[in-house]
Amino acid sequence: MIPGKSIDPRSFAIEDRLAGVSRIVGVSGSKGGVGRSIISSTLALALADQGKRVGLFDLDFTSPSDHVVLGVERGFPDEEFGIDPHFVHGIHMVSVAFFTGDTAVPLRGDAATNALLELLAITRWGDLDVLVLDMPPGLGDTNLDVIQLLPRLEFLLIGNGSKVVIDSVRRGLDLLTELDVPMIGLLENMHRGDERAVESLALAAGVPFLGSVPYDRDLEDALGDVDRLRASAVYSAVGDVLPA
Amino acid sequence: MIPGKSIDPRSFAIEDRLAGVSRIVGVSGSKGGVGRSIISSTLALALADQGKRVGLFDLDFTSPSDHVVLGVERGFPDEEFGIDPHFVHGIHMVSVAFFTGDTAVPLRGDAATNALLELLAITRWGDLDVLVLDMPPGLGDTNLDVIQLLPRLEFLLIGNGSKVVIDSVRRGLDLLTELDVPMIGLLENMHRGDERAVESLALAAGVPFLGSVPYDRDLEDALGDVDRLRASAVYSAVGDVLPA
Amino acid sequence: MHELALADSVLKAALSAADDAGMDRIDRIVVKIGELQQIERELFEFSLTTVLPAMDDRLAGVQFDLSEELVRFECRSCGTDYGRNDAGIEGDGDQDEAIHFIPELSHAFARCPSCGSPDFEIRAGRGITLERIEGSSEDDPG
Amino acid sequence: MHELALADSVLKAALSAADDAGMDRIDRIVVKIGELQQIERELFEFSLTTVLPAMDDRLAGVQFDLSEELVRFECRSCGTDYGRNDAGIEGDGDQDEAIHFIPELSHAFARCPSCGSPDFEIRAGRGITLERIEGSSEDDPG
Ligand SMILES: Nc1ncnc2c1ncn2[C@@H]1O[C@H](COP(=O)(O)OP(=O)(O)O)[C@@H](O)[C@H]1O
Ligand SMILES: Nc1ncnc2c1ncn2[C@@H]1O[C@H](COP(=O)(O)OP(=O)(O)O)[C@@H](O)[C@H]1O
Ligand SMILES: [Mg+2]
Ligand SMILES: [Mg+2]
Ligand SMILES: [Mg+2]
Ligand SMILES: [Mg+2]
Ligand code: NI
Ligand code: NI
Ligand SMILES: [Zn+2]
Ligand SMILES: [Zn+2]
Repeated sequence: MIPGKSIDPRSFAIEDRLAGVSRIVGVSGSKGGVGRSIISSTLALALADQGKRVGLFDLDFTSPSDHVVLGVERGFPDEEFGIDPHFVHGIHMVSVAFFTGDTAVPLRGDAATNALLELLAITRWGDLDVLVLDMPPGLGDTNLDVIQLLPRLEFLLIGNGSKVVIDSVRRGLDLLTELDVPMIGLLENMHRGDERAVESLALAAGVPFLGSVPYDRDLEDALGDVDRLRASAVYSAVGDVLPA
Repeated sequence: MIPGKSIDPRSFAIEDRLAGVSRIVGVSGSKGGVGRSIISSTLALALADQGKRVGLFDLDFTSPSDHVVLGVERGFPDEEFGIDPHFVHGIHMVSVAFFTGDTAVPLRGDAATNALLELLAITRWGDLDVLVLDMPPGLGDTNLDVIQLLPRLEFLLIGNGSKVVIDSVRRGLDLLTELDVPMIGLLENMHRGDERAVESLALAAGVPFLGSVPYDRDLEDALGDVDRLRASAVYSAVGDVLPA
Repeated sequence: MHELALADSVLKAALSAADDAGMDRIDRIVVKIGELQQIERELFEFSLTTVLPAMDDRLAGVQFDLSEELVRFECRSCGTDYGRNDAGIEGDGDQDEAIHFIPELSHAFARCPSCGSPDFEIRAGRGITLERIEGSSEDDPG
Repeated sequence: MHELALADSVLKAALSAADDAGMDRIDRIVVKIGELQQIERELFEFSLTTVLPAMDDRLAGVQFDLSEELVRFECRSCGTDYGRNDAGIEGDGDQDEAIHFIPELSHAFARCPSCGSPDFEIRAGRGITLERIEGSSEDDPG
């Protein structure tokens, strides 16, 4: 070590903590509200129902949603040699909402980086087929952090056909392509009518188009209730989105 | 000044640069995709059409949208004793998209803070009745920065009836209330049917409920075209949202 | 008992630093423990000294030097410098516990005693840092 | 010519520092100019020395001491330390111009020469800083 310079030990533990995880999928897309949390949560649920060992890590620290989508009670995780994710509906899950309940968590980017490092260093994910990361919107600290800290991460980008979304997702996609970050592909959400803008964007950017999740006007009533989520059009659509 | 400690001069210019601005409105709400950019842009347009002197400042640096909503061509602002906002459709407008075109701008929070400070220090807003700030989602650097740097700022929060949105907006609202940040109120966007969750949230939090902007299925076709925006249901709804 | 995970990361970092320095044996590991996280020092020390050294031969005779560092919050809004006891964190309950796991969750609960802001920097005393290692290599003279 | 706005902020900061120090007259203002922003130094200097001092009597006899500081980018991904010329920014065009207005827009255009990352810290040479002022008050001895 450099004399006089102290070392943050946390990053040295990350590789080991994730050693049993076969695949890390970052559900991202730079525009807010495109459905990252809905897709992350239902994808995790669908994979668990298929018998896969699945983790779900909500990284949108200042606006976590997965616990709402899956109707998960808050409460501290068990602490034993580290922290154990909650095991709910067949999913191994971590969210800051488990620690803070209803309280708002204002976090500047450097604090979000620290929170991420801390959770990566202490969480015992165990053996998983897939760990799903629900990413925050934008191209800020947490998205840059996972690129830097998790070289095995593959991005699954979410978009929809709205002009403002296409404009934003194109920027993000260009950047990830330039950086050669592993990319599963681009998934359209809230598909309606014969909209093709997301498919065209994938084609133009040279990334796989993963299909379309329909706009589901009954989804809202299913939020918080996994049985109804399982009956939703979104659930049916995401089950085979992840290529092997 | 503290001997040996250098000073960042930018914040000393902010008050003067905004001296001619009567009112600063931050369009926020911690959940992504609730329509901050749509509301910010159409509100600015409606106010300009009413003869008000209006500024629009897109602070969602990593995912700017207002230029897409208003169909504004990119291009550098004029530089004279500072920079002059573009004057388009009657709106004085600044967006990083004017500087970067289609290129993605990955920015960590501290860099976003610096970009905000720089723009506040060099932009000559002139005399305005209202300056509308289109805020990024979350409770991160830029939302914390405007609270700190602009004591005159009033927040206008946007929400909708979805459970995940209500959960997120409630957290943000609680925090702003606790911090005693001036608050115009909570506006419902994408209102459908007889949904009342946003109104109830405002009531419970003790902040004014500013009414509902309807879900407008034709809005998408109007994006980028101000004449069609002016004919939209959103435009009609936002014109009188700002109490005098 | 998540202290074990923290101790484990300290030893991993120390072993990596030893690699960089070409050390074959680590004699001393100097660690600073930040007040904010309120780790259970006994558990942490027990993990460092008794449970974990078996993971690597180079740790066979290692000694630990642990010292504590007080929290220093600095308000970004009004500049006030304050400590953990002035931050209004509820002790012995959920707030303490949340901060124990993730010190940044102090932003949810701690407030500047002068102006009430949650917008502060944690200038010191956040968590665990590895300050220094001492050791030697086989071909060291003496 | 947005250099005038930058110069104006320097003088406002200097006057505020003079207030804090109880100075009635500022004799010397020391400013560091970061390379990244590529300000037009003549315009900036002209604004400081000729256009703006009229704004306040305390600036009547002020002298300026301007020095330049080179950019130092540090890659967060691979640790490489590099300068402006190695960052791949296109000169004399839109990229330069964007960075001139907002130095952070370098994150859109600059890349680490070793690993290609846009995730860097601007460690030095970003923009304008006020390093020091010297002055005196009426009731100063001598
Ligand atoms: N396929 C869909 N059909 C209908 N509503 C959807 C669909 N996907 C997402 N939504 C709704 O859109 C909103 C934003 O979704 P969310 O997952 O929170 O987005 P993000 O995490 O990207 O910000 C939520 O109200 C959610 O219920
Ligand atoms: N009232 C509305 N009716 C229909 N669509 C809307 C409405 N408000 C917003 N939208 C759409 O919702 C999406 C998100 O809006 P946007 O303003 O970009 O949200 P934010 O800025 O909060 O992230 C966009 O596709 C936009 O066109
Ligand atoms: Mg989300
Ligand atoms: Mg927006
Ligand atoms: Mg900080
Ligand atoms: Mg930085
Ligand atoms: Ni513990
Ligand atoms: Ni200029
Ligand atoms: Zn304070
Ligand atoms: Zn690099």
